[in-house]
Amino acid sequence: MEWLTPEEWQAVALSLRVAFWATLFCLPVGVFIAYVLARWTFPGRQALNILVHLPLIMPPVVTGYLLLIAFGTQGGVGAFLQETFGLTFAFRWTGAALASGVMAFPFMVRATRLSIEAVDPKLEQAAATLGASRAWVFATVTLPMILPGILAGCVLAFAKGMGEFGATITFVSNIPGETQTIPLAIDLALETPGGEARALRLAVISVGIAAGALALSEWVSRRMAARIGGA
Amino acid sequence: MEWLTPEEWQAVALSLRVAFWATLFCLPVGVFIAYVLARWTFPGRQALNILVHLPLIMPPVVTGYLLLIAFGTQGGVGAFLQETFGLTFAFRWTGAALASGVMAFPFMVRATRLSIEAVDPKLEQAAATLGASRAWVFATVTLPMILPGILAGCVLAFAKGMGEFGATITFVSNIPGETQTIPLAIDLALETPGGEARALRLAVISVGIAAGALALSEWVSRRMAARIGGA
Amino acid sequence: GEVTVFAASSLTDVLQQIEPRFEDETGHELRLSLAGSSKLARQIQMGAPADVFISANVDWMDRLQHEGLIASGTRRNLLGNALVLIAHDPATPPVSIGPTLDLSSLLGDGRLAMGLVDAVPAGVYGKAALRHFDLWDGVAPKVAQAANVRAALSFVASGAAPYGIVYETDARAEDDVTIVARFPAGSHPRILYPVAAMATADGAAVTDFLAYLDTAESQAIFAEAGFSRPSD
Amino acid sequence: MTLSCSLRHAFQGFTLEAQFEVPEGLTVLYGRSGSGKTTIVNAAAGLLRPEEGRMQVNDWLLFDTARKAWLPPHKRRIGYIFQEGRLFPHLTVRQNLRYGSCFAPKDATPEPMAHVVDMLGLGQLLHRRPAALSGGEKQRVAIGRALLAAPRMILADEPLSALDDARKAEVLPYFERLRDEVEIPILYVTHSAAEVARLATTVVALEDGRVIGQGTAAEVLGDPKVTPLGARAAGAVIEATIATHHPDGLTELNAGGTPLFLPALGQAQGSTVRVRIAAHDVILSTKAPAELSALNILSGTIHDIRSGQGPGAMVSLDTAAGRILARVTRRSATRLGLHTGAPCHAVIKSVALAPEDIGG
Amino acid sequence: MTLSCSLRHAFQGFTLEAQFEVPEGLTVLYGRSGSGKTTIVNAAAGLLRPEEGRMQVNDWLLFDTARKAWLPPHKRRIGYIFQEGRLFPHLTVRQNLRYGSCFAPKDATPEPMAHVVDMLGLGQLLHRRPAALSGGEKQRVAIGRALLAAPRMILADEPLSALDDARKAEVLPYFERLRDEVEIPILYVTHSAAEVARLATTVVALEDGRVIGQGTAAEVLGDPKVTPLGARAAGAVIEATIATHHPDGLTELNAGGTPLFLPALGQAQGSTVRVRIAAHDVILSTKAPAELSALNILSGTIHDIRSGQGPGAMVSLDTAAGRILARVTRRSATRLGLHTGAPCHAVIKSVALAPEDIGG
Ligand SMILES: Nc1ncnc2c1ncn2[C@@H]1O[C@H](COP(=O)(O)OP(=O)(O)OP(=O)(O)O)[C@@H](O)[C@H]1O
Ligand SMILES: Nc1ncnc2c1ncn2[C@@H]1O[C@H](COP(=O)(O)OP(=O)(O)OP(=O)(O)O)[C@@H](O)[C@H]1O
Ligand code: MOO
Ligand SMILES: [Mg+2]
Ligand SMILES: [Mg+2]
Repeated sequence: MEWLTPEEWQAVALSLRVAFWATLFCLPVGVFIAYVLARWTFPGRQALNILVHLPLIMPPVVTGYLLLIAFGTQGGVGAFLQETFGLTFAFRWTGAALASGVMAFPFMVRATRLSIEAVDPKLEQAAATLGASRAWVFATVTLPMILPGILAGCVLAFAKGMGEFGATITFVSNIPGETQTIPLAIDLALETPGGEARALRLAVISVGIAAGALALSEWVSRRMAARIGGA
Repeated sequence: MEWLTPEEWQAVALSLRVAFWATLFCLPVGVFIAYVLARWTFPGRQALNILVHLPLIMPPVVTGYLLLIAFGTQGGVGAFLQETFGLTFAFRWTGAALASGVMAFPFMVRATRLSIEAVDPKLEQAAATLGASRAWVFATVTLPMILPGILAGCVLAFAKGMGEFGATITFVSNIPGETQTIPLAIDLALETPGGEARALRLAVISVGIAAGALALSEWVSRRMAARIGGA
Repeated sequence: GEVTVFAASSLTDVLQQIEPRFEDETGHELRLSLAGSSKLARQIQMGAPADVFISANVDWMDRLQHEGLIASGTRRNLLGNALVLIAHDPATPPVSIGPTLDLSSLLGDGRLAMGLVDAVPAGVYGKAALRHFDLWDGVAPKVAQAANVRAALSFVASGAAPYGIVYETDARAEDDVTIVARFPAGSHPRILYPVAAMATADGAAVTDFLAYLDTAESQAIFAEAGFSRPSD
Repeated sequence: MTLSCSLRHAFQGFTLEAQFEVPEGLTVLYGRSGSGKTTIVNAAAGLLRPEEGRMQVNDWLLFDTARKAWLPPHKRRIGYIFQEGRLFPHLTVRQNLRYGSCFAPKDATPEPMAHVVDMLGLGQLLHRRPAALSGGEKQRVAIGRALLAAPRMILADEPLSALDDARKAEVLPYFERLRDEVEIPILYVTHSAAEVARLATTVVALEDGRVIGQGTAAEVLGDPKVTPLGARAAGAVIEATIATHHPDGLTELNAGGTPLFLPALGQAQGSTVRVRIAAHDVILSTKAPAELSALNILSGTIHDIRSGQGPGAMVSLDTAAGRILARVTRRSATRLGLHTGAPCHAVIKSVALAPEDIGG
Repeated sequence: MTLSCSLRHAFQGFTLEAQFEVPEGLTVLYGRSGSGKTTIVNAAAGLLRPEEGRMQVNDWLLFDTARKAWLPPHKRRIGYIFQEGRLFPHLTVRQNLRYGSCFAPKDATPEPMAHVVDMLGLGQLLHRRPAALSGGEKQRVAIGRALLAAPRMILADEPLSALDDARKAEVLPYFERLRDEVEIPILYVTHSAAEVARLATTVVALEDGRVIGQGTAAEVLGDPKVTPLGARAAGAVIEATIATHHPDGLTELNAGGTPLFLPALGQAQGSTVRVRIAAHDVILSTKAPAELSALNILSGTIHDIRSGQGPGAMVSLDTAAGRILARVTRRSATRLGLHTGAPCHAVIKSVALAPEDIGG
């Protein structure tokens, strides 16, 4: 017996791609929004904060529907992106990545924001007196110091990217080879009487990949801590 | 027209209860595990770390099934808890809280852990020289300093508790008045032709509650920061 | 008394209409737990407190019966349904389904929305019907498989997919889709919704409920929604 | 050049209300703990936005709340040596030192790195991170970081407090050079009278958020009334020119015609130096003393005698070298019959003029 | 009581290899920046686990790597005044001060809070949090926190460096009292010779991680060879008893039969005090001088004259009060014809014995 069917291997490869891009999408936007939430005060700050948490508060299916409406080929944003950049999300793996990214977004923002709030403003002030503008202070002081938090956010985003189901299937459906990530394949197996063994195999692979990413992140973050802690 | 049916009000009340207990369940366990992961080294640390992230990596349905197997009346843990403590989770609101709690657990742990890692060990050392044992150091120095992180974790847990769908419906089914939380009610509304308006109303209520919790947490955490920052 | 009914989510609408009438008439309390048939079946396997199970899928009911979980003699086929091809664009002309139908070029770049073709009953039936006319292989790469029929319906309703295959009942309930064809009954296995009482269930409420499903009132509601009576 | 500053800012339980205008050079802020020194320095750096006030160096306006003018900190080009270090923990010592020069304008001429590293003894530490440094090492890096930023103004908040005497002696001349050659304004906070005497062009004495005295080092340290400093700090600061470098290691100064002998100084013959003579290091004699190991004797007449509550008296003596302060006991003053206008001799040991008290 | 310590620990680029055994009282660790003082103190506190070593106070073993014994920090009951404050930012000043006493055993007798608050001038600050304190205020709270923990041992790492002179003068006697009355061992790090002279029972001089000298304050400061301290630190420490408190504010001491006059001291008549006479504060005279404002003159014979490379010479003089050091110029030594065995008079201004230099 083959361990996994070729279709299932496709799902594994796709999940990796989706989780990777979801994380990559979250990263810059998430860090920026986290910075804005942590350090700026402006009207609408609280609204932005709620917006960020929305994918967590809403059932994933709702998030999926909203994405479908906004980013479907008929949707305003979707049509615009398609026309201007040739970017299609509907029923494409890119859409799966988008859905995972959106679902992972709150974690990315929270982890980063917590780290930003833990940075001693006195160090940022010191950098400012030495001539660094706000952007430079961020790039040379804040950013290096919040790397552990960003890394934690990435791990959460990647893990979520490996596990996201509800929003993905609602937004881009389950198309083998295109949008059928591991969670969708697992779901399919579970919907079928007797599919438990296949579901288990897929789950084990998924956990294995995520465990690898986790171990890597732990290692990197310990190294960073050791460097700052004095060596 | 009534804004919501009595059954839907039940769902709102139930969601609040579920989110509250899910958060409360996450809180002590999450803080403890976060501390262990941040400060101890022991064989199996990495395994524990993976275990904590599992609900994120696995599709919610899988988590729901695993809970069903473990905590169902037939399941080993479930039977044990029922016999010894009279605690039933299967198909009860307590199970919905458990499912939400488990799904929210990774966020609680991560947020807390990030905060713990940001605490200057020099302060903990200072407390130790003044006679505080490890537990006292934690209670009097570490804990007060990580409150913002714990609060962030609670907010994430509460939001997730308001939004959890997949694991809940898989574990405790969708029983009005007992396990039908807002997300399940929304899902049901979406399954019903013409149910969109009802789904929207429920979603608005859910977001409103979560927004309230968010605003409260922001206020509390700003106050804490202001107190430490000098006033 | 009280009766807890686990029912496939595609029955949400009709069962919610029956609920208050049944309660008024009999004085029993009805609790409806609506979710996907597979989820419900697994929960029943794990000891869920269901009295009655209405499945959208014969396989799962077979499974429960095999495991001795249903009360013997209570199983019967409650409802039947038909499969239709729907389109988003109201101006879409009707098509006739047959081996010559060029579904692929009808779709163009678009997708054909169906339930999971190996798991969700509507998807399984749809795939069988397309196979029957030898259309499946041509169209398979263009199928978007939704988590359930409702999701397939909303793909078409929202315009994300131009065509879809759903139950007639779903298509009728949704204003934003147009039925462009009906699959002949012989092109796929019969679409049946079996019902049974659980082995653990007892009490008058359960029998009353099973009986109530056969009343003219209930049958009218089913018919109104587009369900057919299974001729068994 | 002048630095003018006027500030009002209230914390809970503390109000700063300071106003001063000082000429170019190094201005020492002097006062007890909690008197508002760091608060003023923070306003100069732009880290504290005072409720009211304005600060200006020549025509370079730092801020003016009345005109809503506010130069953000990173545009002020300031070398701030913080009271608590504030090194960047993620950067090595070398990266910390270089941090400011990245942002300095192209045409700035920062100090040569090697020179600063050498003076501060950081050569061995360049690849380390702050967590692996001792307290004094951190402070030295903080000094280096500020100096290497090619600043237009230096703010130094107790920069030498964690340094040992030998290192202090190496760093002090550097601040003198900045003051005299580079001519950037320096605001300097210290508790040490020796540093005040040696470095200060102007001293601003603070108490409880208010300026209680201002003047040259000589005026403030020589004024027995202005002693937020404690009696130990009182003393005269006189100017002298270098007359001869003697082969036995002594340098002879000419202070208004009177010779003064000091351990060899580095400055060239003919150059002017400032010498601090602490009041408590002066012994008075009514007869010209002989057979004493002290080489320096200044003769003059008593200008004034002030007695405090304690057993001491502060005698000021006008000599050819300038006014000298002597702190003696009332008992001695009585015994010797000292009175205003009486002739008197001040005995000063040459070696009592410690290195930190002689400025170039 | 003895404190014995033997340590070996290597950092990258720095190795500590220190061994010393000191009697009860206050031990000063003295040495340049980076010489390993804080490292030793951290080992005593249990915050650094040295590669090898052992530390013991009488029969109270802190650690012994050979026997794998290690008392965790919280069981050591130590009052550690950190070089960098380390106040708890989330607690008010009052809560910071009280922190240690929560964990002290029931039978411990901590200092009365009011007394410490008073001495450190913290009364106004009790409700504030550390972020709202000035640098010196933070340091004072850190001192108070350690003292109020009812410790069995005190570790003080440059505790007075950010304090002004007046405050130092208030805090120093407190450490003396701890040393003499409370009798807990104290490890004290400082760069200040005045603090060494005043407080030290024993001085351990460090250089580059190694002990280069050990002895009483008198021995180490009086030994011109051991001067990690610089020449300015040399001086004699002599013992004297209080003879009379005069009404004019002077206290007369009896130093081996010779009277010495100092500004009023607080100690009771008959009690013994230690007086530091810095070598550079002593003037030598070959004739008994008269008509001088200096009240204190000690007569004796020259024991030794050492010349260094500089223009100075260190003369030691045996007097009835003990051995006195005088730093004079070689020129003066020649002019006065000083030689070993010659009779000589040491002139010391009473007020030159500054408050910090007199210990009880
Ligand atoms: N974690 C570390 N890694 C590497 N080197 C270190 C570390 N901690 C301290 N050192 C080095 O050990 C030496 C001794 O440090 P220590 O803190 O004991 O000095 P110190 O005598 O207290 O100096 P200071 O008076 O400046 O506080 C210094 O050269 C320092 O650079
Ligand atoms: N954020 C704040 N909130 C309330 N009071 C403050 C705050 N910052 C400083 N203070 C108070 O203002 C006064 C002046 O503080 P500042 O830091 O300027 O003193 P300083 O002269 O630098 O003292 P030191 O020599 O101890 O460093 C102090 O009494 C301090 O307690
Ligand atoms: O309601 Mo179903 O069982 O998912 O078609
Ligand atoms: Mg200050
Ligand atoms: Mg140190």
